[in-house]
Amino acid sequence: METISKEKFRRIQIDYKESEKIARPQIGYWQDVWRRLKSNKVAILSLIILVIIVFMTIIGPYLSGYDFKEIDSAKINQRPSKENWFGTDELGRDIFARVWKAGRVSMVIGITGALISAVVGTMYGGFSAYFGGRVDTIMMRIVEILISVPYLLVVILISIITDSRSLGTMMISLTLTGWCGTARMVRGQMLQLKSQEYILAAEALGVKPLKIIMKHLIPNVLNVLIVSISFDIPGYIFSETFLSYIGLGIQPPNTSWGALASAAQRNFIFYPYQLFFPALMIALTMLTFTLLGDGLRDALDPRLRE
Amino acid sequence: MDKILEVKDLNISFHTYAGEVKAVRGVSFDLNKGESLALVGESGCGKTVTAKSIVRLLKEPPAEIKEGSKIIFNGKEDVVKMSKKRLRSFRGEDVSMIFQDPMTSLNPTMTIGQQIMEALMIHKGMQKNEAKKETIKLLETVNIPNAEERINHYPHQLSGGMRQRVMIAMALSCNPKILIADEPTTALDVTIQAQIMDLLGELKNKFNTAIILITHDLGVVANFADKIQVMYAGEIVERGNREEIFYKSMHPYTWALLNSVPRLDTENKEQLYALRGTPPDLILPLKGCAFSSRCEYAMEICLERKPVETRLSNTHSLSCWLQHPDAPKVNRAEVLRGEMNE
Amino acid sequence: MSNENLIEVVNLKKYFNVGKNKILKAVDDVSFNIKKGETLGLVGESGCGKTTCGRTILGLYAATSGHVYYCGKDVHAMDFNEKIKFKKNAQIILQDPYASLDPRMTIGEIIGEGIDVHFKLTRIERQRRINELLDTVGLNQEHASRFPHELSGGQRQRVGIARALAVEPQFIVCDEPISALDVSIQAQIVNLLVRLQKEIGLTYLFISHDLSMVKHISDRVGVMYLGSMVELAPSFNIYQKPLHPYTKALISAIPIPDPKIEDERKRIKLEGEVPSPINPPEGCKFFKRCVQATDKCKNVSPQLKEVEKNHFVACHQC
Amino acid sequence: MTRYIIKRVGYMLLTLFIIITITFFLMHSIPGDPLAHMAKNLPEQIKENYYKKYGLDQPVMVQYVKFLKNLITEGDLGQSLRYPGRSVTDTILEHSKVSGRLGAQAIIIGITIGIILGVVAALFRNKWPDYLIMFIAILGVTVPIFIIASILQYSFSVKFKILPTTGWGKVKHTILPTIALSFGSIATYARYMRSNVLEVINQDYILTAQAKGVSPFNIVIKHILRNAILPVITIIGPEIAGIFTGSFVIERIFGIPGLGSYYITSINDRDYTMIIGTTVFYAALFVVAQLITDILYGIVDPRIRVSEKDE
Repeated sequence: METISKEKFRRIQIDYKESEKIARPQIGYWQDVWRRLKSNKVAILSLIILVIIVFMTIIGPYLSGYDFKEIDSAKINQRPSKENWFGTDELGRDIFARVWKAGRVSMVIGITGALISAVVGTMYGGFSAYFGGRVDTIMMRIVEILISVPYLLVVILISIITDSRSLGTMMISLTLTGWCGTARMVRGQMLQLKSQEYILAAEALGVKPLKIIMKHLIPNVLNVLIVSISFDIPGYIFSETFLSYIGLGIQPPNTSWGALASAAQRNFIFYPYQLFFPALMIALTMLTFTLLGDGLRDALDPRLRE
Repeated sequence: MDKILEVKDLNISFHTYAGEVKAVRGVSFDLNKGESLALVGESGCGKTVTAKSIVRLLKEPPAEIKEGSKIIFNGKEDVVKMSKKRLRSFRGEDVSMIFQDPMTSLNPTMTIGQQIMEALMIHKGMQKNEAKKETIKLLETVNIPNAEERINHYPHQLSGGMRQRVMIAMALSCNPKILIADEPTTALDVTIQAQIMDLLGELKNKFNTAIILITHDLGVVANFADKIQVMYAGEIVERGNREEIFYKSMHPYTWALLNSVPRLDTENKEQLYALRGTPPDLILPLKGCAFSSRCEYAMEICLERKPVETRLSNTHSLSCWLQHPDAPKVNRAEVLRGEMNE
Repeated sequence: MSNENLIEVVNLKKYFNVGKNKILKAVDDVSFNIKKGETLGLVGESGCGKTTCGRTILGLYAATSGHVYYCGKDVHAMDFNEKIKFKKNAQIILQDPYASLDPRMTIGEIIGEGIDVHFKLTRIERQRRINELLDTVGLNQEHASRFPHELSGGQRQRVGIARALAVEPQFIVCDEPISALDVSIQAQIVNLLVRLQKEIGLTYLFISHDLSMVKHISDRVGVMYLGSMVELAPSFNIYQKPLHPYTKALISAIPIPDPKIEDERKRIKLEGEVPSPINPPEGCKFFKRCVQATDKCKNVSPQLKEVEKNHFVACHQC
Repeated sequence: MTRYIIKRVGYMLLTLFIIITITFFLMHSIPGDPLAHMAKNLPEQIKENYYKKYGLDQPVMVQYVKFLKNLITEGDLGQSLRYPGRSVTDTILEHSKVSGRLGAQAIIIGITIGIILGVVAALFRNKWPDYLIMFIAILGVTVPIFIIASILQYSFSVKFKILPTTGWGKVKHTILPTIALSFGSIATYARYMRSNVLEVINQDYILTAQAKGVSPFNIVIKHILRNAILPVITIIGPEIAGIFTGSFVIERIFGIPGLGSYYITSINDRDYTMIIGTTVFYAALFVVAQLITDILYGIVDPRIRVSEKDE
């Protein structure tokens, strides 16, 4: 053994609190979520594309210089060209302007629909879970019955009854039972949270019920809610597309991606480009929302936290 | 005695977003045939990682067994370099493992009979009928009543203690040379814990199986282990046979482990010898002795240089600067209560 | 320790309905009291009702029948304001250091939650108080801005203690505060609890399945089995001369970290496992596993009786 | 288990009753004359006869009771408003044979291929087969069915002329519609199965199986698949709803005389009796399918099956 100076063997005072220090960098919850989302390249790319699409639905209709309902019998069914970037339809309307105008409607349907579901579903599910017992049983039985009817069948039925021609009535038929899934999920999550020990600790401290809901329950439900919203948006766009295809959707002169696509589908064999652009937009929007939802789900999953 | 297992300079890291966590750092030890060895330490000290690496059950990546690590089985084969095919026959036939939570370690959709028979059919080439008979025999060996009926039961129909017995029966089904038990009683009640430990001891003698027992509770191994190794922050800090660890240990961390369990025969509410602080995060480079940040006897040298291993006997050794001739003497008897009456 | 009773539990019952005609008798007619400044230990295996008992005493669960008196006031009959006041005085420390802290709140927010309910402090005073509490439990100010998942198990449990201390309680139910921790950390927590008791004069109900720890920290120990109290005695007596066969078995099952003692020790082997507390049989609940059982045990449920000063046991054979 | 089934059947009947009632009253609450489109130019007398014939002159409650009575006793859903004399029940039964075949093909293909793809993707996690399968799956979930159908029709019928564009009767007629219809299901099952497998892989009992020395192939077959497939049964119900609605679109595009295309026609014709009948039929089918999958799950999963038996 080499010699070590005796000095080195003096007893020293250890500050135990030093060892309590946390070595890893401080990171907040949302920071951590953002870090993991950022590392998911697919999700980030989706987010960027989505932002571009949303931006285009806002300014797009004014870019080509044509109005979306401007009919020009001189140039019907033209291929994409310098004048008409995406070509024209059977009435000679500029498809570029129409695609973005339609996108605005589709986006509004998707986002409002998802938000309505989120709000109604959270309130319903939250109440059900909070009161528990018989109230919960009855409320959930109602949801079960609503869910046991195929969703689009309900939408069709309501659309026929409300004779949906406007955005408003259409929103009603789409969201009338659309919130049920969210309600179920929120209730499940709430019940799980309610049995958590930290809720018990808060109750033991005398924290008021409202504050427990606001400070403990809602923030902890938020992550599943965000994921469900990101999957609901494309879900509503999809349903609208379907409704338009069977003739119950938005009526002219207003239009949506679904309406554009279903009109173009009839002429698909002759003018495939007319279907191409709206179809591309629908697919791209759905795709990016779904991929972003996948990414968010992974980023928000507490089990995946290292 | 023949060495059944030699672990040499085992280094294992986990790659995480924040960097490389060196979970096991230079662990070496031997295990003889039919011997029982206890790995003792706090959670996160690397004892489970070490055990899993012996059966190569770590997920690689994120885990990485570093270059130069050797796990020699039966004097000839290196587990680290084993082919996938050999590894399969190695697991179950030569080495088997049981885990902490018997509920999650049994397949919920297979009867316990099917699960035990599976091992017998793979390694012993038994036919179904033969395997079934053997399974019943095994369940009787681990003291499960009505074994013939029980083999048709699913895990959720059994109590925790029963499930752990099933796990043990399964692990021993092919007479492995080594059984690794990872905290087998932590999830169980005290009276059940005693039953399971007794059973393990009995079976060890009956089958002449070497056992590696992993635990955080020194009390559990007092009448069980032949050899005990105390781990801290990915290293073995002290090793010795049962008597040496319980009566002659010299490492302050071992003292802390021994003293932190209250004895039934001592005065009430007297201060327990408790470790203060928290173990170091292994993501950081460690300078000096890993335990120095919590050690009551820390010296300047402890913060600067890693202690070298000192041998006290053929079986007893430790890594601590207190063993250096220049270090101030610490009276073990004074530190450890209960030593006075010796 | 004074002679004044802080907590009196009288014939407490807590049943849960778990399906048709299935009643889980978690706490089945339990009576005891806790003196000011005393620690009462409650031991038993999983499913014996000790946790439910602790939570019912705090009024977190509504009692099926029976009474819990805190300073002479019935906890289950308090009005809203009295209840808030009671909650300031009676706190709980929970078992699972992972599930008992809200993952979305910082340590500072967690500790501050109780302060906000019961005290009106300025922002600076509040911060000072949080730092003081962190210091009391051996953590740094730096931890206040951290999230629970960044802390180790022992550190989290100390946060749980700080949270309970924040409202300056007199009485704390320690609900298995150490079972999820490593042995070396358990001692840390127990020492902290003992120190706090000495400094502040706290009263504890200490619940655990670990008889050695319970015996160490408690003045008196109650042993529970399937919802009933089978033995209640000063902790020294429980170890020195346990009377109930279950207590005996429990003590003999505790591993002792001393090979010489362990090798010579004879274990009382307890056959089988704790039966389900759903629709328990008439008579002594320990009947099926007891070596001394007689016909009387099968039919008549034994009552807790004082066989020696302060030593109570519920067994026909003692 | 038997008690459980009886209870579930009871709930199912209650649900059906509620659906029938709501559908009936909703359809009858539509403002305007249900016969407007056909009775516009008819003389008053004939018009009144029509009303009598359909019972429309009576109060809604009476119509409802009569409707229920006919449905329960004879399975009669009334007559078409648009095509007088045509029985709704017969029409549904006739057309549902075609839709049934198409739907069954699509479900079987969807489940089998979806599960296989999902397992493959999970086992090759983060390698190219995973990326490829998940890319296809995500297209299946995100591209509207009529676009997929159009593309299939365009490429296989118009461009390469391998398969007929429209029509019904031969096996070759069913190929494209089945693929189009099952595309969404394949995608859903593949995604669901993949996440199930990944979840099961991380369970402790897989570690036990590895420690036992079970070969990777057998781990997949005996331990992973069984546990991962079980929950798939629960999404078969909702998927059937997707197949229904998908068939509305697919049958129109490929000119298949199924119930789906007939339903859309009735909607466009506002043939109310036909709409009520078909909706009730679809709802009943769906509710029964859900019941069957629920019971099936109870039978397959020992955790549910055995604990029920114990009581």
